[in-house]
Amino acid sequence: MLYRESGQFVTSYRADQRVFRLWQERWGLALLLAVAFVMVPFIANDYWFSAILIPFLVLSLAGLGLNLLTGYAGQLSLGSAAFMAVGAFAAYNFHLRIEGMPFLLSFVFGGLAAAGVGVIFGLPSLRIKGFYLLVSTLAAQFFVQWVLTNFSWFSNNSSSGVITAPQLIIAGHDFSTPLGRYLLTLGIVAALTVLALSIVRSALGRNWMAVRDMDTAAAVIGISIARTKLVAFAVSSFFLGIAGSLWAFTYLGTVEPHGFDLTRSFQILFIIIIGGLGSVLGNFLGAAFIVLLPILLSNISNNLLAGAIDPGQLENIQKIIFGALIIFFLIKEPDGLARIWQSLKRRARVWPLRF
Amino acid sequence: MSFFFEVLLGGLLAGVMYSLIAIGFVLIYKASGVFNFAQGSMVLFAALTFVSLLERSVPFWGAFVFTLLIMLVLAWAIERFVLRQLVNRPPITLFMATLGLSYIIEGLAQAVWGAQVHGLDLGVSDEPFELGGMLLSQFDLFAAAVAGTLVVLLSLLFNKTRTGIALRAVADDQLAALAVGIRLHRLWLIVWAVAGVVGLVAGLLWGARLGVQFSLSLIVLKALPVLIIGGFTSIGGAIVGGLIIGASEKLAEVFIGPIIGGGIENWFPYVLAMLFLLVRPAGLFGERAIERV
Amino acid sequence: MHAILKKSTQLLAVASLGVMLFSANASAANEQYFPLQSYRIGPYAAGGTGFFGGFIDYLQYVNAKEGGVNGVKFTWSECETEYVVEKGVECYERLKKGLNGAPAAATNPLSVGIAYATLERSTADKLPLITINHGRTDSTDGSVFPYAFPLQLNPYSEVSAIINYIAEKSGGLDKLKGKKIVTLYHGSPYGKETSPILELLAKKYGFELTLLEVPHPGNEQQSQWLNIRRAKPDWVILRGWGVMNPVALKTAQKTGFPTDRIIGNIWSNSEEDAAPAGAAAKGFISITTHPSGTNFPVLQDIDKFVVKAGKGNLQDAKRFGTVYYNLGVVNGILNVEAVRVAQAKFGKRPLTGEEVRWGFENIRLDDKRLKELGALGLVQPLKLSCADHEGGGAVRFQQWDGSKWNVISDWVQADRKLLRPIIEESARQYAKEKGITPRDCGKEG
Amino acid sequence: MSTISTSRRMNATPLLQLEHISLSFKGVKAITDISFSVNEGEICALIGPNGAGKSSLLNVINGVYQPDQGTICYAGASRHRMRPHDAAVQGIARTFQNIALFKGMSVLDNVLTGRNLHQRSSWVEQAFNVGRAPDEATEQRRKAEQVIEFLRIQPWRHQLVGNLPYGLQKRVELARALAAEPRLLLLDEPMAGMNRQEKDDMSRFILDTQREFGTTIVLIEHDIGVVMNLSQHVVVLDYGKKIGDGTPEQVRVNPDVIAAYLGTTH
Repeated sequence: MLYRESGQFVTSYRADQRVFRLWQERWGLALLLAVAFVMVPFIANDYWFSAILIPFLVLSLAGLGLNLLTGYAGQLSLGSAAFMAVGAFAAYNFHLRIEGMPFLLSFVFGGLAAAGVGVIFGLPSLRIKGFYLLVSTLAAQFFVQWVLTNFSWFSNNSSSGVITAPQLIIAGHDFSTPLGRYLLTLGIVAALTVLALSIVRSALGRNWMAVRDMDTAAAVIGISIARTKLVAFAVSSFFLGIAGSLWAFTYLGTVEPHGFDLTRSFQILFIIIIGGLGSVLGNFLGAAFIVLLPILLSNISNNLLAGAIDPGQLENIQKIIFGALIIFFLIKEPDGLARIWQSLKRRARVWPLRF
Repeated sequence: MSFFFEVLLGGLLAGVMYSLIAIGFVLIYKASGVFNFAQGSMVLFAALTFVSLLERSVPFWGAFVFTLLIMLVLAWAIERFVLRQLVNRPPITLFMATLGLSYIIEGLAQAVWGAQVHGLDLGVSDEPFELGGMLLSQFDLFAAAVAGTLVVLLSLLFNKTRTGIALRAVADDQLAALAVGIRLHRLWLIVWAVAGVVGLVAGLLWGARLGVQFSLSLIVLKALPVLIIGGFTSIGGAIVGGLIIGASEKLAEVFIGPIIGGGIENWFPYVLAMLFLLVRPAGLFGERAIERV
Repeated sequence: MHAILKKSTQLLAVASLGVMLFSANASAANEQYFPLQSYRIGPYAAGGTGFFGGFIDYLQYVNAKEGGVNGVKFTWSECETEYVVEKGVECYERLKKGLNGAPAAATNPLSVGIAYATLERSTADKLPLITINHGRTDSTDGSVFPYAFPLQLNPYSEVSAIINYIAEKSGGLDKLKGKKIVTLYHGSPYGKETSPILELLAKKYGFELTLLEVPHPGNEQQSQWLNIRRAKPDWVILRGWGVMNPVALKTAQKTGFPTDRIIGNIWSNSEEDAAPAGAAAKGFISITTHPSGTNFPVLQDIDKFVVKAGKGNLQDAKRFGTVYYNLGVVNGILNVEAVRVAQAKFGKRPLTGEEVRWGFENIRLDDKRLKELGALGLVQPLKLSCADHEGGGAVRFQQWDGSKWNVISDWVQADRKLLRPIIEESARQYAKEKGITPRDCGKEG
Repeated sequence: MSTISTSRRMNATPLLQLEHISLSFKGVKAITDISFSVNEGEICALIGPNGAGKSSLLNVINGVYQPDQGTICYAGASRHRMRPHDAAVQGIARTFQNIALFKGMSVLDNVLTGRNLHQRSSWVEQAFNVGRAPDEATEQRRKAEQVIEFLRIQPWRHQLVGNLPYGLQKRVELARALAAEPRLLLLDEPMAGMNRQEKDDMSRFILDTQREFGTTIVLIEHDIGVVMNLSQHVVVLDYGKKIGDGTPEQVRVNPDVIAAYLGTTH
């Protein structure tokens, strides 16, 4: 009975509405943050920071962004990477062109720019639904990439169109080591995750879900469908924009518009399908899955099978596995890994009993 | 002026090829309500299989028939292991499933046949000839003729045969169609198989133009705006939509492109489709559904 | 949130098990390691399989014939990048530490994007980053980019050499005046990179330049070629990549533009670029830093020691001696030569990346040395230094006869004097942005 | 018939008046020239055979459908069409024939969405849970709990609505509508598919609502017994036309209504 609720009474609505209601949850969170901020830096090495933990965190955040739009507000999008690109290039330009712009603030402005672009491409959602909306988001995907490639102003006229991260100095501290970049990413992602949790539990989050579940009924209740959808596009794109900045600045240190192509949008969509639509936690599970599976497969092949499978073939196999998993999850567990986690937690509540 | 017509004509001929891809979508959408993103991968898979067989000195028709058989098997597997498991799920779920499907097919195609670029020669020359001051491509005319024939055949199939009538019944109301004894699973199989055949023909024509390689699967992205403009349920719409997209994107690239930086072909069809959507949300030939509450 | 912890620690545990399994092997003493960020699938697989095939075969050959360099054998392992930047970074981070105790000599990603993303990491890790025939142009300036090597030919030299060739064909640089040249480029940073230099040359020599973009991936080019037909240029420079090349040739034929007036750049010059276009490619000209074919002693030896022994890396044996394969061999020759040069200074043992870097900067390939290597005519004479990480800047021109490439010119030099100030300015800018103090190349040996 | 309406209308002010409403789908007439009025505070039942146009009429009243002709006069203002959002702002709430709950949300969240129009905080405040948002959230929660208690659905508060039995879902839908504190409540077959006991409960809730909050209620119901007990005013539709309008007693003896219900001639 590790996960016992008994004995924990809430005496006010405010206490009941807290994001983490049980002490297990609050302590779990504190422990998790302690591990992530204090313990991981001691045990992980550069490879773990640069190749696994940072992309994991950034992709989780991107998944979170898309999940707010698709999983919570019910608007399907294939343009996530475009909004990431806007965030990254906008943050780059804000930092470059405005003297003395603090680093973190340029991230926020990058996110806001992405939110603005998100709203523009979300406008058609007021008239069209379902996969018709794919057209608008795909238009965003191709148009944004074209603009960023064609107008070299956005990449500060760099002949190659590639932008490189400025030095990561925040309040006099240099964050450019792998550990520093990890901590910076972790801090931002953790803060935004808390924000996301707060949003989905607020009236705003309820409105999104109402529009997702049945838009006619939502309209009849007096929810402004248009505004709700546009706010969803804005908030989602804001998260994606920040994720894009992190991708460019703390993960790769450089990015070209092509780095945010359609494949990236698909990748983020897969994260939320595998992780679970309409779940905050799911994005982390999905991202962990998508980052770790390829690495695991190639390690297994290199070491256990002594490289018997050629690496190209391995990539094909991985593609097939991803595709099959997508279909498997859609058929068997539409709520994704998050749901599997929930049922594990339910078991923990009654453990060692079965019911 | 003759240059304008030359561009227009080239665009229309390219548009016929877009229509061919879009028709595969329409068939599947009508029968099972699935927006099949894997159509592009099916084109790639068919063309790759065909050309690989050809390179292993299988004769042309032998390779054609064998590829057809493989596409049938693929259709069967999709019906059995994907569609049947997802009956009554929202269209978005089905769409995402076809995304997964496209990954599987692409992975499979490259795992079996490798990733090289293959040339494909259908024996039709691509030497241009001149007509009234305009250059015309023989191959494009040939491709348009093949596509046109295929469209006529499909229209006959779906207007005159029992299968066609059943298909229309299913498109209209799946439950009612089940109630009058239409075997849905068989129908799905037929439709996916036909879509596979259309995919093979499209793959051969596109492959002969561009070489058979990975990016063939990307033409699916051109078909989407075509469908939006033509409507998801109309074969005629797919043809008209294809022509509109083909002609307008070429005209835009040639005449507007140089002014604003060029290379606008990737997004122009989408913007055009969006404008259409704002005016006619169900496409030119689609029907708008009444919402019942 | 604590849910994430549990789940991810589980996953981490499983993954680290995988990592531990292979790092537990006993360390091998006398080996030099090459981490290979290869790509064998995806849209650009044709380039990857050929290049890495040639590279690996050359390393195998050196091991088989000479037992490595001074007894230090080469070892390598592959990591598939699919030409995707973040996969390349993951591979870099995974492989940079060496293999079983054998230190890494240099990385060779053959991808502009991956090269950019690992540029700073390479500098921090002191591991040479080899971008043969491509890469960041300003990394030619080794004083600012100590660990990046755009060997043989950087993008600026590339276009300069092409213009020089056109001038040669027209009867001199002064004859360029009034000529019409169209550049058809891939809609990507790579494609656009040389546009400013082309514009500069157009102004300098007075030819009329039109730049036309083909959107990625380039499988639809009708409108561009119709524009070309209307402009009636004297030459078309094709800056293609992947599928864009055969489609360009096919569409050129369809719109009636003569193929022998199209000059392909360094990534439009392989068999895989021309052959899929079939008859439409006949007459197509392209530049190359190395001829294709097997008529070089070193390739004969590879055939004898590696391919005939059944150890050839190519899946399709017919691709032996093709452009990409030979580029891999050339790349192998240069990497191995750098190790050899460095061993002469630092001792006959496995070297660190920093030591290999010194080796690269002191490569001296003259005709005599090239003859010893069996690569005379395959590799251009090359002299690298602290300040000059490119070294060559010369290309030859080849023409496709419908089934293979035939070299049709001698080495044509780029106007490197003209380009050098632009490169230095760009490097200086970079140094300023990044807070780098350039090395003083006068003091380096 | 007109005399009946006028006599009934003598002692009260109408909250809602429909005048000459017509509606058609793709040329098929669903509603033809219907006029009637509903007084403040009364329970008005719409009855009639299936396909008589009852649900369509509700949809016209709160703006889901746009009528071809006619005006809707509500709370003193008359307009050609309502919009769903305006209707809600004006205090019109409703339930649906085929339950239109938000299936992916809990009972409590569903009820809270009903409070949506009573939010004053901006979405930014809500997102960051700052400013007016936290106090407001507590306040909305208190109000929602009142409704939940009122309709006795406390035990299922945290369950997903999609998993609840049909009768309970109907009750949650009513709770969501009540949470809006509506002036006019439109109920589309609130008791369809219920057993006797459940119907009695539901009738009691509806009556309590009217008494306690003074809400005006328009409901569609097939069970004539329930209708006669519950309502003060009955409007009878058949084939999109109004065939009866008055108190239950008056409608009961109306020959047109009897004919329609007994299936004889019109």
